Amino acid sequence: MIDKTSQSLQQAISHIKDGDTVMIGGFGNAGQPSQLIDALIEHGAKNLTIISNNAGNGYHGLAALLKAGQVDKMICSFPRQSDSYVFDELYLAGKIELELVPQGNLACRIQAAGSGLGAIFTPTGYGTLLAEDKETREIDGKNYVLEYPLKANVALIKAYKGDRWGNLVYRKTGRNFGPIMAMAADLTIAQVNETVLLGDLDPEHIITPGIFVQHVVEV
Amino acid sequence: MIDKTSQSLQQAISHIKDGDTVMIGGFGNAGQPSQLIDALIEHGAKNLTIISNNAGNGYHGLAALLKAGQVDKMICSFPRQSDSYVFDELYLAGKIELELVPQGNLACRIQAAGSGLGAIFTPTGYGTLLAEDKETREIDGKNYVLEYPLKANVALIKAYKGDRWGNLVYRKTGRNFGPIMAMAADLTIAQVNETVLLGDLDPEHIITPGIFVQHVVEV
Amino acid sequence: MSFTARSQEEMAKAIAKDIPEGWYVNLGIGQPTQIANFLPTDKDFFLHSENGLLGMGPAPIEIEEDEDLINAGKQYVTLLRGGSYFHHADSFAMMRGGHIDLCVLGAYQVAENGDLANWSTGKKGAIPAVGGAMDLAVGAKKVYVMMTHQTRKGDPKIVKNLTFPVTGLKCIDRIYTEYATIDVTPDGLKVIDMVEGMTIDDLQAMTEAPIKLG
Amino acid sequence: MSFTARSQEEMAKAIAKDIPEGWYVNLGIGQPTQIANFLPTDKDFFLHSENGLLGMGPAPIEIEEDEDLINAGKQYVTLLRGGSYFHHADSFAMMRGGHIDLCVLGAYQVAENGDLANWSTGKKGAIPAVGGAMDLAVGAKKVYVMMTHQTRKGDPKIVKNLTFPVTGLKCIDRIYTEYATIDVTPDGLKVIDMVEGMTIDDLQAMTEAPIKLG
Repeated sequence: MIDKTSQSLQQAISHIKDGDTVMIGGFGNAGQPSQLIDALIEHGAKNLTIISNNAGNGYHGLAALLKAGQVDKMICSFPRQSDSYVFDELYLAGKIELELVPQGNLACRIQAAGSGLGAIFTPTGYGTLLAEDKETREIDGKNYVLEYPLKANVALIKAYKGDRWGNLVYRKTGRNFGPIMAMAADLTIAQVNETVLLGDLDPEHIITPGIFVQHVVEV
Repeated sequence: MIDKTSQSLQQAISHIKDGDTVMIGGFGNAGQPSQLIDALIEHGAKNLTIISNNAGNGYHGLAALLKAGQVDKMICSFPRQSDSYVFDELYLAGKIELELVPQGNLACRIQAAGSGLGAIFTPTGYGTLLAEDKETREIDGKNYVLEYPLKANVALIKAYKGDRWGNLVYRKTGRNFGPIMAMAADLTIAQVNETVLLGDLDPEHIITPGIFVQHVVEV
Repeated sequence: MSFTARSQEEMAKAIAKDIPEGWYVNLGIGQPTQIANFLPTDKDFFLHSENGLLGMGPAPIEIEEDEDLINAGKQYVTLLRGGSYFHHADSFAMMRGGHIDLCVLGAYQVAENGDLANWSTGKKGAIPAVGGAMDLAVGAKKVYVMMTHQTRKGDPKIVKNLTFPVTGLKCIDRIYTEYATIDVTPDGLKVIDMVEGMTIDDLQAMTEAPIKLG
Repeated sequence: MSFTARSQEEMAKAIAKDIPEGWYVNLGIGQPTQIANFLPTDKDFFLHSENGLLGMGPAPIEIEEDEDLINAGKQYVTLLRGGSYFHHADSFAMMRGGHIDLCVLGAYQVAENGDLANWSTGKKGAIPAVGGAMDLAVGAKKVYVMMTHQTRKGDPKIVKNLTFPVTGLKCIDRIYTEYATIDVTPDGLKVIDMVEGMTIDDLQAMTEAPIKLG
């Protein structure tokens, strides 16, 4: 019997190695896998590259991970926020590398990785600083920038319910990056509010099929 | 009040013009919008390009549309079947053009159109006759073919339930191409088994948000 | 004759009045968010928020605030009957695939050809952030700007050429400021509305790029 | 000593035995479909069908056949508890994105370097059809072929170079025929199993490409 549910956050997170690229779901607090991030801090893996929409708020969650010195590079769309104190300080001190990616390109590059595409011509960013030195092409009278897939060793996401096959459903705008990050990582760990029995999730309503998920941890 | 539901198949279909590119959902009989196809035959629009996975079975549905002489070109992945009599005859007589597209590329090109991408590097078809004369590129040690989006003037799809805002849910494997074709056409017409009141479809379960749908017809 | 600037509320009202029923609309973070307050409630407008919802409703009462139901500005919102949730790739497909009828954005500068600058002031040492700005600029069928006519220091924001970093090229269709509504056309900037008492010369004096009555 | 070819059923059994519990598996149309019948029912195997389902179960009894629940071969199937439905782009993302552990396909020819031909005989005037063949060939982590060792006319199907049109290049990991199981390796074709009584020379006589014991 395959059972992807796990009682232990630490055990699930133990697969992360120094130098890994880790995707972290969430947009603001919605869909942020806070307990998994805390477990990653406890785990202590270093020299990480983090792919996430933001770069942490206040001193908890992703900000705490940065503060702990575990992150070499952020790939994100919106690092600077009113309370991104930790990132701001590290960035201004030159202690963290930043790859700034327009939000739609971020989503699309993650989806491209999960879908096995080699690269995509995207309309966003053409003619801007964020497309500097990138290949461009005019197709049907419109200009596009060539962007490459964003993959990860591990994705940490938050879902609402999950079952032992790894099927997931989300809650409201907490869905955000979860479904596409799950596709783009070698190993996806989902923290869920509730683990349910196999068959309790309607097959028509499952948002992330279990094939994209390796561990489900109820928190 | 916006009400995309319509009582009349003919009225919904009347937007199709001679020379249009029309996507038709379905894989086998599952998700095939038979009544919309019949209405298109009655409507009589000519010189159509049809994008659909197959090229018709027996003498009904898409096969009947071909038989009626309304189609100049088929873009599909699997035209030849045990009962694709009509297509076979037209093709062998040189009366219909065929663009054969691997099924995953078909899906991916339709999704790319709906998502506003200019082109995609796909792994499928590299080194085969179906990639002849196409641009290729090695990316990270793997070979890819450059493929362009597939758009349509109109998409005809079948869903299970729909509401007046155009939100749709599907039934089992009848979902197949519906959600992505709805995204890739200027005008999407969905035949549904049942129109329901606004709010009856759970916002977590809606598969095609109404933004991608212009007409919903209960059949 | 003298003239008075319209208030932010009046600008929001003016924009709301120009939105036809049934449009799919994305209202950018900041000032444009207010436009929602002036859309007639007896008609159907479809508000999209790029973090993954369509059919966005007004802010909830405090007791009904839900951490999992926020808009792109990370404010608590509600969902109307008929609304839906989806993931980020689908959400940006709506935007970039040309399915959104209108996006209204704030701006630092708009050039006479419709170029937009709204994501970075280009200051050295500033921490950059772009979010969905570049996607919103290029994706929607129409893109309007809602902004003050000039900077606080009195510099023009409607310019011949951008001096701030580009967000998107030739992407703006119309500009609403506290003094005027201006269409970006192939023939240049055309003023289609001005506050009472204002002349085209008054407006031109505050505008670097050439304008004419539309 | 004489040898007897294994039956299709025995081939299917042999392949089923080689699939570890928990693998995500796509069984191609035709012969490979039978493999499902020999997967132990007390273990979890995840069958994917590219028309949009995961967790595919056996054929239903006739009265429960459902037009909307078919597999890629357009046969009626069922869905196991824990299964799910999804659209075609997501389904091929599973395949092309490398999420499927194993795909088992039929074939016209396999070359010693793992090139596969299974979509077209290349006959002039034939009506082509490709379906998901090319996606299945390049997408899965491992791709096995299940086929007869020779054509009906007795021509070898395991060849030095394909003479039929290519489906995918260097994509095959293993070949199961009625006589043997052969791994495609960087060092050439290695026979890992043969029917009783068969020698490597017997097998080589039916095989164009050089083979050796693995």
